[in-house]
Amino acid sequence: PQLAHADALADITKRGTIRIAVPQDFPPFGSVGTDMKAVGYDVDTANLIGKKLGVKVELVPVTSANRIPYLQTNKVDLVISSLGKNAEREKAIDFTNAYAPFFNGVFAPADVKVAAAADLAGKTIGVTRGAIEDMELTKIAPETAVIKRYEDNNGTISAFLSGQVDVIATGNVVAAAILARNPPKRPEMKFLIKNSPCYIGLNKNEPALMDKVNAIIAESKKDGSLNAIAEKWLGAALPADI
Amino acid sequence: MTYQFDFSWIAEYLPLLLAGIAVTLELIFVGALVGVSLGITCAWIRALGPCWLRPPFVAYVELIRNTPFLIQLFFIFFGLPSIGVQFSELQAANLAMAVNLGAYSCEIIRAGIQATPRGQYEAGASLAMTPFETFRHVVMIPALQRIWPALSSQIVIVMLGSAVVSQIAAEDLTFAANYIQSRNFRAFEAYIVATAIYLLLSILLRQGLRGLGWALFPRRLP
Amino acid sequence: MPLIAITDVKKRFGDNEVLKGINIDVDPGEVIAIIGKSGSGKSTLLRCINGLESIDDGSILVAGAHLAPDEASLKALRLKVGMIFQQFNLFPHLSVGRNVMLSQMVVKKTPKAEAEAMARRMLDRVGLAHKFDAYPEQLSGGQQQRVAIARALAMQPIALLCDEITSSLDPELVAEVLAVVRELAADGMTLLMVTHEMQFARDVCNRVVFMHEGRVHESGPPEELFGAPRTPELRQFVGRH
Amino acid sequence: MPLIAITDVKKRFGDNEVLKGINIDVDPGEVIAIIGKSGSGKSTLLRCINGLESIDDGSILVAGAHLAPDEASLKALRLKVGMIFQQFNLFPHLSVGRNVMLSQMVVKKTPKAEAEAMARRMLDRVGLAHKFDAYPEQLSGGQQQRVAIARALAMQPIALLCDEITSSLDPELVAEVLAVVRELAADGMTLLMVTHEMQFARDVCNRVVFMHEGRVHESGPPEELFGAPRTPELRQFVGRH
Amino acid sequence: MMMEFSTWDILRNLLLAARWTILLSLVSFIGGALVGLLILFLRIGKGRTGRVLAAGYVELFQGTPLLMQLFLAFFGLGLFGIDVPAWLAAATALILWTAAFLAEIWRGCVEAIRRGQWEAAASLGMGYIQQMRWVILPQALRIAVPPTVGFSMQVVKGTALTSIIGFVELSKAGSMVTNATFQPFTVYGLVALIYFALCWPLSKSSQMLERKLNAPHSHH
Ligand SMILES: Nc1ncnc2c1ncn2[C@@H]1O[C@H](COP(=O)(O)OP(=O)(O)OP(=O)(O)O)[C@@H](O)[C@H]1O
Ligand SMILES: Nc1ncnc2c1ncn2[C@@H]1O[C@H](COP(=O)(O)OP(=O)(O)OP(=O)(O)O)[C@@H](O)[C@H]1O
Ligand SMILES: [Mg+2]
Ligand SMILES: [Mg+2]
Repeated sequence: PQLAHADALADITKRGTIRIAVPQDFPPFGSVGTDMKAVGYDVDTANLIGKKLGVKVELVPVTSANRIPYLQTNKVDLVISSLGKNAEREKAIDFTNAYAPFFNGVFAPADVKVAAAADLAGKTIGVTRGAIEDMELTKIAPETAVIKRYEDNNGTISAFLSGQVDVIATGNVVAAAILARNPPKRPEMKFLIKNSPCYIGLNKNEPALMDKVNAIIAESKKDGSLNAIAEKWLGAALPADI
Repeated sequence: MTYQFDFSWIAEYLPLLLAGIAVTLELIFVGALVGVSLGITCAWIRALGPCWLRPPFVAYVELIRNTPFLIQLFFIFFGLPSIGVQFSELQAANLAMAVNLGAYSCEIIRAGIQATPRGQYEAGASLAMTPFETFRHVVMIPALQRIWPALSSQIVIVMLGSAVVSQIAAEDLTFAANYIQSRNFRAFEAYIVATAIYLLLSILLRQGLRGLGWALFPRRLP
Repeated sequence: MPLIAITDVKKRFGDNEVLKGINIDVDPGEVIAIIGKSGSGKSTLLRCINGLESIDDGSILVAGAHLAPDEASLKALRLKVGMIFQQFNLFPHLSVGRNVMLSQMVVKKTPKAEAEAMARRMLDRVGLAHKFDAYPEQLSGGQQQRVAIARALAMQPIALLCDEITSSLDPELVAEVLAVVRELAADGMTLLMVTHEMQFARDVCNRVVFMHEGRVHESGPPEELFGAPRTPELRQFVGRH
Repeated sequence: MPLIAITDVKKRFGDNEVLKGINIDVDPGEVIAIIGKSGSGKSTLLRCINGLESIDDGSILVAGAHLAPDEASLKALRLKVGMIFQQFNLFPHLSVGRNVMLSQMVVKKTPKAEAEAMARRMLDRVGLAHKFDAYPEQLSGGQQQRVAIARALAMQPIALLCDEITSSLDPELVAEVLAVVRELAADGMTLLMVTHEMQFARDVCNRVVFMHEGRVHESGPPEELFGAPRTPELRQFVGRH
Repeated sequence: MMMEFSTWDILRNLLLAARWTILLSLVSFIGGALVGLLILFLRIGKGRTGRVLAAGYVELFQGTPLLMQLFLAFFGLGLFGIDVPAWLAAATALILWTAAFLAEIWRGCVEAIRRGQWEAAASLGMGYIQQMRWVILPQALRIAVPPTVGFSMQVVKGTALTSIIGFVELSKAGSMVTNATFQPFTVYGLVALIYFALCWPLSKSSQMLERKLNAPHSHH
């Protein structure tokens, strides 16, 4: 039970600021602009939620290693960091409804023959540790597939470009960005990872905040503001099932 | 405190942790063995070797000592493939540690060589030994003995620094901790466990190196 | 033909001319004491003969061979001429036996068993056969110096250079080292020794060389030099010791 | 009443009993030489008197006060008894003048001007007034030792302990230090000195103490001890020196 | 969605972030020196408890990764409801870590002072603190300068780990920019260069100081 601070939502309203953890090493969900300010799907979502709550938004840049501790030590109110959920994670924190789809796929050069998860047998696949594609691939990849888990997106991409891995799992927008640089190795979409959406993370036992954020998500889906974000960062409309 | 610690995951992830410890140990053993050998060679060249051979070794030492280990690691793992030299993440991590420790131990060992009394070189010379023979049989062992404590500390420092190899997906102890917390969001518990293991490893490593010192150098220096 | 022929040797350290033209011929079996004030260049002369310092002028011939500064001729020279130092310079990480064996095995590639036999013989000669497995730190200064002598002898040199080999010994220990040197002299070893032990020089040496400011100031049989010093410098020096 | 009363003093290092019951009384103005072989416990005895080592048994009284191991009484003791070491132990980071001034200012809180005046007087007394601003490393060994004496004197002790204060000096430099000690003795300073300079002991000391294996083996006026040693150990020792 | 960074954009952002690296280094070094001195006194002091505590402290901070220390300082205290600002946690952890190493380096220097110096000071009536203050420390500090300056390089590189608690210093800025530009070689090359520019003068001056100390008449 929360003793000291009765209710996170009340605190936020009183403070007039909501503190939200966003990634800076995971485009297109979060990276930086030339002014080192955060930009991306998660960042826009954070600002949207702040606006609808009528409070100022304080963005806290996080990595996959420290995003949950930030939340658990009450240094942020929400984590919007393309979190996927599983039973284990749900024991540690709560999740809202889905706010983003995950258009991530498995990519490889043209000469690598992969059409489905089963074809990954014997291949080395690079992913970003803790991201949704890591969780999903770990579930669906065959025994003999070797998954290499890098610290951030940059590690995954560098591993692909330098030939350390044959195959990577990442967002299609990211793959497009790699292609735009005309690299010697051209990633080609092989198959889509099961569409498993992203959720916003918050501390356990915060029903008021949970309801409020869920309401905002629902509203944003209806009024098209979330769709605009999806179009902008993922290059595709928000799918209907979200 | 509202946070409830939960270490119940340890049983499930124990194999991963043990594998991580094994990798960390392998890194430090190979790194120390190759690194110190490299350091001895390099120290010999810098202190006593032919002049024309020295500049590249000076450059090597300065370059390594003045840049972060992580960047050296990236260079070896991500950079070298562009010239056709490809290492697995473990090989790359081993190599990076050896290269890093080589540069630091070079400086340490050089200090030990320079502290050798001139009389030792002269005694070697007057017995008709060549400078290299004198170094090999007369100077090297006492020089290593003189700097053994400093060298041991450096090895422990490098062991702790090896934590960053998880960034190139080498599955060491830190990787295990990061992996675990990415699955169950138990970051505190995972890091506390990892920290405790690192502390234990460094204490054991220090003791081990001290013991090795006694075994290698049973006599006290005058 | 002299065993060691030193002709017009000059040596400078920067601006400081330490040897100003030295001429000494050493015959086989001769025992020569070099005496002189601190700084007169005695050590430098010995070090030049052993090739530890290069000379600026003049020549040094050992057994007919020129002393050249390349590694091969230095090695050849040092196989003929051994040197013993004031500070013993034993190798602290090796046992006494290993100290004596090392250079035989490394330089001459003598098989281990043979080197060991030689080491035992030489240690026996200096009265330390029983210390074969001891380490230098466990020995007194006098014993250490005797090991150093055995170590030099094991290379079977034709001459030995000794630089104040008793100067850092406690008074009680000087005698045991000098006794060993005395025996070497009796056995016909050619010896060139810098020493402050005037009594010893008088008793054992064939010839005494008095150095002063980088030159051989006087030289001759000990009775002559000590009995009737010709120069005031030597007179003053002898008076003090 | 004796100035220093040493009664039944015993000192052990681990299993090694180094002092096995020492009794010596030192009267004011007495000059005592302590002689004996290496390892006989001479240094240990002086160090015990100065409180650098604690004693295991017996008692040491200095000017009637017991030597206790707490810091206050150690300080009181050391204000009365100065010590001079074989290795000089000057403070290398301070000029000669500062070396002599430091303890006055730090321990006695003497004002700087006064400490400086005292330092100049004491340096003058050892003949080194002109070296006030020099640093220890710029001095010869003999000069350094004289500064160490001045430094001890500046604390105005009632007695001085000297542990082989000329042993690490070149022969030429021994005389200048002994001359200073001789003058101190003439001025009535109480001196307890370990020395190997037998001639000096003979000339200057009132009493000689011969130590052997941790005991006072013989003791008496120098003529007696050197002239007619009663024990074979002393005879052997005197014969060697 | 790709950010177009010019090389100048990259360099500018890295240099701006390097200010944090410098600031953190200065703070941890100065603070670490003060705390290190304290630990040093405990470690070589007469009190047994103090010695054991100091030895344990050194073992703990030298025996665990700085990364974990930073993590636990920032988030660990947060768990107990103590809200430590990131700068305070970073400063504290870095200072404590630096102090452990400096205390050990300096202990070596103090132990390198010959026993005769202690004894001479004692025989002149100085107490323990006075011997330390007037005789031992001034000499130890002089020989301590080169290794201390040498260690400051490690501190500069160590500040990189503060990214775990949200600092955007040089290394973190490097990885952020890389994730936006996909140009690891340019970015990490520049990062390495800036680190080199920060560390090399320290390493050089440490070597020069060492040479100067070994020269005679070095106190002038
Ligand atoms: N390596 C060197 N560099 C510069 N000067 C040197 C060197 N070696 C010796 N000298 C100088 O050469 C001179 C002669 O020195 P040397 O050691 O030969 O004298 P010595 O007669 O052996 O004296 P001592 O009796 O003190 O051993 C001295 O003035 C000394 O300072
Ligand atoms: N700190 C110590 N720890 C252990 N043993 C010691 C210590 N100091 C002295 N000894 C031992 O005590 C004995 C007496 O030593 P001490 O220095 O008093 O002799 P000494 O008569 O002064 O000899 P020397 O003439 O060589 O100075 C020696 O056997 C020595 O090894
Ligand atoms: Mg000489
Ligand atoms: Mg003594």
